[in-house]
Amino acid sequence: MALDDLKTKDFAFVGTRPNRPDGLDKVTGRAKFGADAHAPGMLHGAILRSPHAHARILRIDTSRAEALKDVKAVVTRADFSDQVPFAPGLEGEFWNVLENVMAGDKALYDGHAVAAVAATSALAARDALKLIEVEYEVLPHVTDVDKAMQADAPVIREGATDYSVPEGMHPNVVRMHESGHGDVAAGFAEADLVIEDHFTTEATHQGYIEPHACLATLGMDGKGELWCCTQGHWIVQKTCAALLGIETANLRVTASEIGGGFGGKTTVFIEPVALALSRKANKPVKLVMSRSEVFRATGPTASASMDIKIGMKKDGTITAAEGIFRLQGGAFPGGPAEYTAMCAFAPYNLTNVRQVGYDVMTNRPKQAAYRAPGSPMAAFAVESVIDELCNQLGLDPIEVRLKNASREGTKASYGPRFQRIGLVETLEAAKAHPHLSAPLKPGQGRGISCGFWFNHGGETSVSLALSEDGSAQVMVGTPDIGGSRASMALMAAEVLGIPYDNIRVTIADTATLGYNDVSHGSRVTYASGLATIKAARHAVEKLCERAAKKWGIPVDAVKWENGCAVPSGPNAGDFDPLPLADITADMGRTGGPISGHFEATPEGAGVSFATHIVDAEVDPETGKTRVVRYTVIQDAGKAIHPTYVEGQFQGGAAQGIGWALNEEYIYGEDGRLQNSVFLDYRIPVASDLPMIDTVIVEVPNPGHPFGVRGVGETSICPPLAAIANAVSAAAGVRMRNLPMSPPRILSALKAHG
Amino acid sequence: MSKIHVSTTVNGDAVEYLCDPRETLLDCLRDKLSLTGAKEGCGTGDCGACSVTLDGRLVCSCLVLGVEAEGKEIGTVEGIADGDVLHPLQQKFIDYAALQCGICTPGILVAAKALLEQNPDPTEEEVRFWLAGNLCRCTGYDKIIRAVMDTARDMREAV
Amino acid sequence: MQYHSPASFAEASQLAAAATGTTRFLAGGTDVLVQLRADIVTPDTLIDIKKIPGTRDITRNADGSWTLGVAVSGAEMGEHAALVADWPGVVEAMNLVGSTQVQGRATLTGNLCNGSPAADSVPAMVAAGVTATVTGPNGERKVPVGSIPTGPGRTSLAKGEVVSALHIPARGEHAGDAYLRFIPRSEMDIAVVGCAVNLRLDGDTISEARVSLGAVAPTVLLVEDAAAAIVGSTLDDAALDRLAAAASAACKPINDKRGTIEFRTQVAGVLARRVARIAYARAKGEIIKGHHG
Amino acid sequence: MVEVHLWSGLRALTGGLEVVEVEATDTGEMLHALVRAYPQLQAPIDAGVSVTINGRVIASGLTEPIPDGAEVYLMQRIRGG
Repeated sequence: MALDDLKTKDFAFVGTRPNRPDGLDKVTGRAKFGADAHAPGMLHGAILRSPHAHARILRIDTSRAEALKDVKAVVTRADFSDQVPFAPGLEGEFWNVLENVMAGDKALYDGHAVAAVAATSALAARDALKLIEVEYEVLPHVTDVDKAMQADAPVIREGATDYSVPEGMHPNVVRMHESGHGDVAAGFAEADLVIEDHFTTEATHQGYIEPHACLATLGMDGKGELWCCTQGHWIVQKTCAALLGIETANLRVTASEIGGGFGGKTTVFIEPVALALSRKANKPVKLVMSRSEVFRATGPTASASMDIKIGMKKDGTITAAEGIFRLQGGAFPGGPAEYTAMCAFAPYNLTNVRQVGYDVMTNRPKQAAYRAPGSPMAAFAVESVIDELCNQLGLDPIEVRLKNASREGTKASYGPRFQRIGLVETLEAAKAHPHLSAPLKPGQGRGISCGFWFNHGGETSVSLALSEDGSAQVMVGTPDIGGSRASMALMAAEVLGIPYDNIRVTIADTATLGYNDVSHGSRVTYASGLATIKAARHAVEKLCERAAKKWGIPVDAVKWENGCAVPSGPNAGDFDPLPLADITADMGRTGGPISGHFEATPEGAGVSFATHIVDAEVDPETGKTRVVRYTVIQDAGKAIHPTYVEGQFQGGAAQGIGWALNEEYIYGEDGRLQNSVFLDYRIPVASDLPMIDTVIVEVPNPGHPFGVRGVGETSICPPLAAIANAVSAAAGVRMRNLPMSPPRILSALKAHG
Repeated sequence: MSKIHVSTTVNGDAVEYLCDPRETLLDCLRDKLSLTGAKEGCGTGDCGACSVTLDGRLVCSCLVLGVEAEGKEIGTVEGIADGDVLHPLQQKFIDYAALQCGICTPGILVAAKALLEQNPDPTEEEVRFWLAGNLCRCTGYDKIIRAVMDTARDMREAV
Repeated sequence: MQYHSPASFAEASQLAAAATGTTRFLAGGTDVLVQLRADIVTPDTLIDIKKIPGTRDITRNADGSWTLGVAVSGAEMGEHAALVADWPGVVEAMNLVGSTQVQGRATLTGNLCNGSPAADSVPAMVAAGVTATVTGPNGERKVPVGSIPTGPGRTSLAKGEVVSALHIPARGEHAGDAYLRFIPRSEMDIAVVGCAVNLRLDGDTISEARVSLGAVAPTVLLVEDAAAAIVGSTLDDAALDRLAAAASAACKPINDKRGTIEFRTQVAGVLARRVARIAYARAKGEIIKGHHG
Repeated sequence: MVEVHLWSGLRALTGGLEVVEVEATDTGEMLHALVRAYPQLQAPIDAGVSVTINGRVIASGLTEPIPDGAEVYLMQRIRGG
């Protein structure tokens, strides 16, 4: 078989479930996470944060803190580069990040960093913060997306609006997206029933258990070392270099083990601050966020206010769909309004569709990506309306979705035609699943929903080096968030034909491998996997060359099979298979070390769909909801390590349950965050959840050598809607606002009578 | 502010450290004894990532002061394995992929071990409620609960 | 911060009386350490009372009453079979505080002196008629636990005073208590509403009752109208309706991040019904295990 | 010639057109040609765009060939979380 063929069956390693290579480290406490690093002579940093939602910073006096013997450095915005240009929208993203990690002339949200200190102990650093005097002029604030768009709302920042926003809108509306096709008015006219409704979701945090942490060293020579927990250390390197005014190559960044990210660790928060402190103190500085800082000052997802209108014929055909999505992304441009809009109707084959998204600034922390950013809230609104249409027209929700489902060749709601996709297969699997026909108890309701995410490729570099004994080391640049070392080793083993245990996968630092995009966009198994396969194939080519040379036959007369070079056919000659280890044993004397490399930006990340089925139970006296059964069905393209694929499905569902039922950012009238601890930011605990069943559908992605589609993000797209549909069925009243907290459910029941 | 001298026992070994009275046992384990297996996820006793045993009792080490460890016996994740033999829970967590990022794993292992010592035959509900103070954001708990239940079964059968 | 671990309550009281600035007593530490860590309260003086003899003891007195040392943890209470048999409501209320880990440390006294209107154990203690010994510069006094918290984060304890023991009355015959709270998750939340009922039967008829509510007013409420609503009844539907109405009527809650006025008022009645049924069944001799959540 | 479908939000920058024709053989040439023809498209392109060619999403690549008659869409840049 030619090396570039798509392989979708007869795998030796892919699809098996070996133990992860880093398992021992992680069950013994040996794995080193962000806060586990230590350096001789290290100082401890701490950050002073604004108590105001919106305030002009009139004066910062650090002299009393600096006078303390234990304090070795104090930094403010003046200690960062002044060469980072401001630009509207997302064009000036470095400036946005700089402004976020250290306030300039205004504090823009409760928790916004205004100064930082480095001292000889963590306690001394915290004590020193209390001696920094900041004089604020408190300004009017706004934290609600709809209010932020009203004429009387305070302006967060003039000039942040980009080209896309029409004249006449409030300056807090900084970006706008509009797309679609057909004629929605004509479509609605054809419908037998049109439902138009309004939905809201609150901001939720990624909620990773590991707070941001780093250890930074930056010398007077402009050379630095940074250890941090991040989803992508090259973006950290690039951003920190820009913010500190040093050359990228002079900053070496090493990614620690990462204690969860879900999108929230795709940017920087404390890393540039630690570097600035280190540069000033000329000593290593460790900086670790408290949980409260994580909630107040790192990115939650956006909150949303949405209007949906869908028309349907009596036979279930959707005639037109329209959605207006207002996304609140904090005090900076970047709310994922365009993704919300583009994902909203993607599961359906629509003749007439229009979607508009607004990115709106408020006095809240800068939103960060969260697992399929923007898509879950869209699915909540759209799939709720489809559910209601099915209810009112007496139609089966699976059949209606199948009837309208996007397939290969369908013109997507966001424009282009789909390639091979697996939505129909997930719906058929749902239809056949025993969950769908299982009886419900009184007080219970069942909901289903589809969900969609694009997935991503991104810049990727992988190196693979063979050892004399025939083992292989693979260097990848995407931090392992959920077992990706195992997937990489499986794919390398598949190509090389050597045992899984003979392959060691390392997350390389920025100085030892070429650029890698962040572990985001569900791209790791897709893109780093593709690069690992191609790097291994590159090494195999060299192995075949050595065999050809040894046998004295042309290289194209050698093929690679089961870990051995073999003659490609009877005409090539009669030679015994030459195992990999026999070639590597004397590789130093037959042409030198053998390595394989691959660097590219793979552009074939297949989009992905899922269908979820949920049973929920509502206590009509208290409004308390319990999820009693949950099934995730999702297209993985090809599951490299099925257990970790299941894990992604289950994790996405669990986060969706939290978002749907209990999680929310709660702001007081004063604009301050009221629930910045896990006690009151209520993520699901073990006793809240049932087992989460999974069905892995495999519709190969033509853009990956083994057919892989990313799986990490799509799993959080259907839950909000599926749970809302189940709860609405159980309660007998349509729930339009998330979270569906007990007070909300009880008051909806009361209003319903 | 003067520091206080503390003598205590960690995973069976006698240790000493000097600490500020404001420092937690978690701070002392991590920063003074370099036992970084216990993690600080919240500092408020809500996440369980810092779980250790104190005289055999499961506690959050972020809610214990370093000075309170004087004369006590502390058990951490670093002490769970018996030499080069993993505790059955550790092995099962690897076998079942009962972890994704792994940050909550040390605390969950310490907590689950304490459960099985007290209740060798827990129901699923008992496991879930026992572990309700150990937050995991990656897994949805499914594989964790299965790993604990099946370890309990294996350990009962091995007796 | 000065750390002390006195050997007697008299010494503890002296230390506290002599201290300047903020003083805190350390028992389980599950509130004190959270406030310390979050820079909400950094005491100037921290007095660890766990080295005082007897603070970890659970004692059944000759008259059937109970004395609990102030450092007895929730877990230790839950493991004490005789205490659980006598006062399942008090124990289940304490066992709802926090996680398994928190149970390893948290104490009734700490839960009381933290002054939170939402403290789970306090309604159960108030319903049970628990009293506290308070040791101060002028010696000891005994007070009902309900008189100690005076509002969110505040207590009636004077400078130098420390709770040195808790006393639960003798259970007596044909009696039962229970506690339920409402939280949005199944665990780990602060009560949005809490309700305890302690009652005694004469045959099938309720002869004595105490009903208390948590998280619906600045302090835990002992609702006499609610008790009156069921005394003399067999806890029939009409009595339960009266109970629920009286419980709801007693609520003086606030809107906050954990619940609304409307929600708390309604759910107080719902819980009162449910709790009364459990207490009644227990008084009849049924064993009903503590509920989670 | 490549027919490029724009998202409707860009109509304001192309004099109302939602489909425009430019001369290009790959994605990079196409973006240059778009800006030459409609200078106001510089801003959205600088803010980040992806291109789809016959349904395949090119997140950022400038060197992807565009076959004759391909269906081409300009989209706002695809990222992830």
